[in-house]
Amino acid sequence: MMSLAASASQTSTGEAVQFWVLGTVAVLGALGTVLMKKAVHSALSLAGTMIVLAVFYLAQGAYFLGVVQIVVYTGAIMMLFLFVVMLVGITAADSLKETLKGQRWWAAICGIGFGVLLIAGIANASLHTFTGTGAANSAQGGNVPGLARLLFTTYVWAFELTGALLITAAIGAMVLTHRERTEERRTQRELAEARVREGTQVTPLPAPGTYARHNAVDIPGLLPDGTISEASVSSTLRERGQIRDVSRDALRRLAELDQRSEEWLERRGVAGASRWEPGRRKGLPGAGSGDDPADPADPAEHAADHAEEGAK
Amino acid sequence: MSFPLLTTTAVVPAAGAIITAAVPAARRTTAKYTALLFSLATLVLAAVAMIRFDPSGPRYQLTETHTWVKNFGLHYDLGVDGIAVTLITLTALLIPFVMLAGWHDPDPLETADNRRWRPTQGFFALILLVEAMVVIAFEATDVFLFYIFFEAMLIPMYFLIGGFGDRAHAAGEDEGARQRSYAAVKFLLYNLVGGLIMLAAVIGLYAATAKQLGTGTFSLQEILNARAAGRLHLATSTERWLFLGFFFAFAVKAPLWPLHTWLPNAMGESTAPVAVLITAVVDKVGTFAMLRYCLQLFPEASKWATPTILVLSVISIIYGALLAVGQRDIKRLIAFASVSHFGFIILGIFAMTSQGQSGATLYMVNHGISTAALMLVAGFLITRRGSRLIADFGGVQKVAPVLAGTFLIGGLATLSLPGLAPFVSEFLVLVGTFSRYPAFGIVATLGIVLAALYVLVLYQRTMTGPVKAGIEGMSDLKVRELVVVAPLIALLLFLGVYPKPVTDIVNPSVRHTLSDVHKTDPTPALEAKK
Amino acid sequence: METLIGLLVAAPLLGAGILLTGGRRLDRTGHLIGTLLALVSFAFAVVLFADMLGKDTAQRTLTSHLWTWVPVEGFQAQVGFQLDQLSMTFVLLITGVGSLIHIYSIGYMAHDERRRRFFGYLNLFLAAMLLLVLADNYFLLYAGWEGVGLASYLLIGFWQHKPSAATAAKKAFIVNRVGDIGLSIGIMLMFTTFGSFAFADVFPKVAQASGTQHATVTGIGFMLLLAACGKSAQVPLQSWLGDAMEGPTPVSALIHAATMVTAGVYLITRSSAIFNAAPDAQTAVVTVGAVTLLFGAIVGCAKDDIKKALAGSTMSQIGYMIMAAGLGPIGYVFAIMHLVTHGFFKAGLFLGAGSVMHGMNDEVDMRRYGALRSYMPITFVTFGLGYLAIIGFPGLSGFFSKDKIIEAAFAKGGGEGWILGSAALLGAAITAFYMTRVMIMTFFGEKRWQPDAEGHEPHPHESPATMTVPMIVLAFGSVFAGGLFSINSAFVKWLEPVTGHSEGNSPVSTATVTAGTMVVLVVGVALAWAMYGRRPVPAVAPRGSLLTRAARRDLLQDDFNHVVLVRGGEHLTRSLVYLDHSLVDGVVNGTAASVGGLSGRLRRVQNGYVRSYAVSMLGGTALVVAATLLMRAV
Amino acid sequence: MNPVNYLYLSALLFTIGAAGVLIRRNAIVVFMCVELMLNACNLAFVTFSRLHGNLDGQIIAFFTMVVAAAEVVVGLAIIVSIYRTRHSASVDDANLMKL
Repeated sequence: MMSLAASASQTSTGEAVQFWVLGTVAVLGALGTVLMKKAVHSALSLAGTMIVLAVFYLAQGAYFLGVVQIVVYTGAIMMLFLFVVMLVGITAADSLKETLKGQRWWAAICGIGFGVLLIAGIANASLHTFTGTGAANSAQGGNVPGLARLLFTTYVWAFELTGALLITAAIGAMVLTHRERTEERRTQRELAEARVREGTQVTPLPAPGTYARHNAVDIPGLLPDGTISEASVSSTLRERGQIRDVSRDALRRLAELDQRSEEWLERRGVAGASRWEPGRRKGLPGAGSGDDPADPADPAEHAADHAEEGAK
Repeated sequence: MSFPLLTTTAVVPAAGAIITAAVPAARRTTAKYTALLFSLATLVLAAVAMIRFDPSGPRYQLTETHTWVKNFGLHYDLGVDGIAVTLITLTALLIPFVMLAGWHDPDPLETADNRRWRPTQGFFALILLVEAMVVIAFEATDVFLFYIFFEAMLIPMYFLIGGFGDRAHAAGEDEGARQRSYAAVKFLLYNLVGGLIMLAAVIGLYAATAKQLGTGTFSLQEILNARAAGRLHLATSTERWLFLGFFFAFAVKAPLWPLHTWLPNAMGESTAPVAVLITAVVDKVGTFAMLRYCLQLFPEASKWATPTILVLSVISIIYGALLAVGQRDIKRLIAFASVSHFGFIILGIFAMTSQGQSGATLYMVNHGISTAALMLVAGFLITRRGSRLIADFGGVQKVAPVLAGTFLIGGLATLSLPGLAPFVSEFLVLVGTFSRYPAFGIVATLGIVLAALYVLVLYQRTMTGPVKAGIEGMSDLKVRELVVVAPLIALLLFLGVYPKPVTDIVNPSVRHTLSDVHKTDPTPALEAKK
Repeated sequence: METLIGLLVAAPLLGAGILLTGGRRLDRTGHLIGTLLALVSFAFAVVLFADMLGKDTAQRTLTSHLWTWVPVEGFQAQVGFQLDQLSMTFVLLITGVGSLIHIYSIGYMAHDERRRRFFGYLNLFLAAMLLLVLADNYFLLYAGWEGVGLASYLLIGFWQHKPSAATAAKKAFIVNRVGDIGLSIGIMLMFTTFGSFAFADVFPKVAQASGTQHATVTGIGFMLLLAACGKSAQVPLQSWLGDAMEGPTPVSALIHAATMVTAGVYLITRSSAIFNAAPDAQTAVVTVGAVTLLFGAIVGCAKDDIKKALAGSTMSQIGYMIMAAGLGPIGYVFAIMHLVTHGFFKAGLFLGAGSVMHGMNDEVDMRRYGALRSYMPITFVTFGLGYLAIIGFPGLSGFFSKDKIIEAAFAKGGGEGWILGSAALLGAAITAFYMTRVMIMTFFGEKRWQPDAEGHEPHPHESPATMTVPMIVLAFGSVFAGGLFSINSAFVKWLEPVTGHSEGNSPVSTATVTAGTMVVLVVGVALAWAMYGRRPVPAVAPRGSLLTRAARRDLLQDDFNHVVLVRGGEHLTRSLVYLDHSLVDGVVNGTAASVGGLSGRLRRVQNGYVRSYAVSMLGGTALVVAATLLMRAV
Repeated sequence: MNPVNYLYLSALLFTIGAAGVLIRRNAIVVFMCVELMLNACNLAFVTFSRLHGNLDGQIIAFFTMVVAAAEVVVGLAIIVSIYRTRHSASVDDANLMKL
């Protein structure tokens, strides 16, 4: 593989095998990139293809590029992609359903036509022999010195330009993603005054998680009348519908507790029964979460909790 | 290396344009005087060029040659023959008058909204820019250099027509703006299409030279030398196609029937000074280029196309005049009169006689001056009344006799009255045509009756008769306006009785052109025995 | 002496320049300057005349070359003058009568606020006319020719506030321009045939013409005739003359008597070499002349407007001259002689008419005159002498000149001679008739005066001296000029070197012709007396016969022009304007619209979706690749 | 095997990438497809380098990588900023270029 003839028409069998195996992988990766529904999967497929290509570079004597391909492309660029996918939202899967009229047909016609033409063009070119990179690589004592020589002599101007391009791109990316603060930052005092003026919540928001058996952040606190306080959970969770409303459950258990306390105390309270009757209350949001399956009822724990409460 | 007089003549107005444009918004009057100063400086330079031009010297004089893009055979080649130097002087001469006549034209645009684009500075800068481009188009002896400026002058003209149009529109401000933009776009499109076709021909010419000479060139001199030496010979069909490409562009610009329809719109919708700029200055590039490029580069094709062109130009003469008779709008009338006159010019060029071509060149000059006189006075008239419909006028001579008198003189020049300059040129064109193509000559002669008709009908309807409502308080010409008109009239009179200064410069160039197309004047049947 | 020729033209030109650019400050003195310069010009003319008389006949021609006007290869137009006996005659007539008319105008235009300008125009007219007759080549002649047209345009339309005047002026100019086409084509023909248009080059070469060049010479003749028709108001281009009476009366006198209308006669006489070599053209000339002399006479009989009646008379008299000029060497001299005598008596008649109008609140209708002889005696006498002269009363100017023309017409010989002679005789009879009619209706009979539009009763009075003196001078000319010219055939001898002269063989003797003219004269006068003298003239014109009605309308020529040329022209221009908009412009705009429509459809492709653009990019790339491959395959 | 096969592979990958650009709506995936196309080109360049026996092809491939890196940086930045304002990463939502 490393000692290629000056002019040959066949590569080694090993390379052939490698080509056919890895080539298949590369095509599959490419197809995966295009066809996977989730962006992350696409990215991973692409990374696979790129690694295969790196191997092919190495196989063809482009050692430096092979390494760079892995480091820069697979290592840096693909990671950048993954970061962006993460920023944009990993769950934002886009459907493969086509919305543009005729787009798919035209894409197919053009794509296939183009591919056929390309392949026909390559087939048409009579490339039966090849020189191989061996001599070129060894001329300067290796692939990297060879490239370096070219890069810093013939292509030095282009090289400098790409340097400029890179720095421009870096600055450009910063400019693009930087959010300009268009107004003076407001002081706490101003914020407080504005809040009072606008009549929004002045006092601290109610704390979540009064139902302390759970990770309390996603469970809204309950108001004295047993309804939930929307303001007590993060708006993000609210919008995602990830609030676990436990008010009904809480009321049920409170009623049970009352019941049990009365049984335990063996006395009847007239007022208590009517006071905690859920049926008479107006529509409670998240009515269904009362029978949350993710909330396994553990009588023992319940009992313990209520016991504590009752003790207070 | 002598002093680059020709470059300077073009650079001065260009620099003037920049400086005028840079004058601060509040100092409008400064901008005006700056522009006027630069146009006068250009006039001085043009006059120097005219004086330094030696009629008995070589064909192209004051030449400047620099290679521009070597690989494409592009040169910065300047040089003038008698025709070019005359037309440059005409241009430089008219521009100050155009500016003075349009002294207050951009003022109404100086509203708070328009302060940003500074109309006054823009107006005068654009005029200077047009001047610079026209001058360099006259000077260029490289086909591509000429082409660039031939096209580039459309841009400032577009803005002058569209941006500084005539406010005196009968149909109201909105309709006026619509018409204006229509006219400007029409002007641009017509000329661009012509220019594009010419570009194709220019490239074709380059390809032909590249093929036959090894290296392609755009230089007129090199092409002519190569042809004279027999190294370059265009195939008949190639030559004809290239000729048509060039001629089409020039015929649009000139304008020749049936490519004339942009002119009435453009002249009607723009202010009088801009209209003068169009017809007296910019359009002259078209007819000039026919003489310089069509005939010199493609002599055989020119002869081949002559019958058709003569027919078209005769149609232009008669058709333009008839339509002028039928117009209800003063400026459109003058525009159609110009169509008729351009017919004469083209007729003279393609009659291929020395009288015809000298006459045509002289005609360009005279038409420039006479139309300027008529149009500018018409502009003063229109500004006073706020309307350009003939029907809105009547009896002006009673209230403003000097205005009416100058208008009449302009009109008489337009109808080629002997004693005024256009007569000489028109007669030369007719004689030159007649001696080779009697039938065309006779038909064209009918144009002079029609010219009398449209001019006198216009004069009668606007100036004579009882004083119409809206005319009563009309003021006579002011000093500034007299300063514009009087020199033009004086010039018309002077060139009418003594055109020798111009013909002396033009004649040798015409002789060269005729020898290019291998034509000699027909000899009279009974030649004077000497 | 040569420089004096230039000064002759320059003096009135200078006057025109001063008066027209001088502005208001010259209002008070303008008329004096104008008159003075006309007189100066006349003085120069007299000096030159005296000088000429003192020379041998062979050396009388003076030439003066000033500068080259149009120096173009092959086409060398000179500004040069040639003063020979023919020009001299005209110069004297123009400056003499012109000066008198200037003087007359001082009084006539006294109350016109634009008098200065009027004198400027008059001076311009003189200058142009002098240029015309003094030019030594046709090109310069053409300049004068058109200059005269311009001056007449300005003068006829002098009262521009009257739409009729403006229209008449325009008509005069345009009809003249039609004639000018003839002159310009004539010049072009000369240029292409002879290579020159100078008299000195052309005339000798006409004789060398051979073969087809004869046709060219005939063509030149026809073209010059067309020019003459325009300027001299000959059929078919006569229609402007009647309308031209809208101008102030001195203008009518200047244009119709002395100068402008005679330019055609001058042109034909001057081009005698050409016409002599082109018999067909000559036939055309005499035909035009004969037709016009009858045409004008008939029109003159029917007009009630005194000036228009005189205009008809002018047309008719010019017809005589043109006819005479067309007769060739037997007629040239008499054409010019009649021209000169006509210049005197017709100017006198017009000035008399002006004087009458001046006294009658600018009334022109003869049916509202009558019995004026006692109110304006000088006018009556001078007008009467002019009248006698024009009808050819024995001993007066017209008698000598007109008789000669009639004689010459008979002398043409053959049937042609008889026809022309009879036409001329008939014309003489009609002349006697209509002039007597004018005379009777104006000065005899009872008063038929009516108040003018503003209710002012006319108070006829004799005109001031500035007006009467020129009339008296002209009356002297009317009476004696013809006689003076005929003594010892002085005029014939004077002009013969220029125009040539031959007596011709008249089939009728001189005495017979004279007797004949006397008879027709008496018949004409008697008829008029019978119709207008013996019974009162109705204040409103009777309907009259078909011929009368046609004659009142200039024998329907205007109607013909109106229907065919004006209406036709209007339709033509209107349809052309429409076509220009809809067809020529329409094609272009249609192209633009279809491009717009196409792009409207195409722009749906521009749906803003990047992917859709990407498809087209890929498609384009595929096409490029395909094309590349194809090119390689081929 | 002849190295030309690498070229076929390159063409195939390029076409797949192009098709991906055309049919995917997620801007990030579209971008990945563009990268795929660039990589396909690089493969072709490297193969050309081998066929011709000089290193210029590799140099070009190297430059491609640099440019691709720059492009990715800017492109992703654009995607992020578009996402911030429109809450969408779909290329079809950015269609303001429509006439």
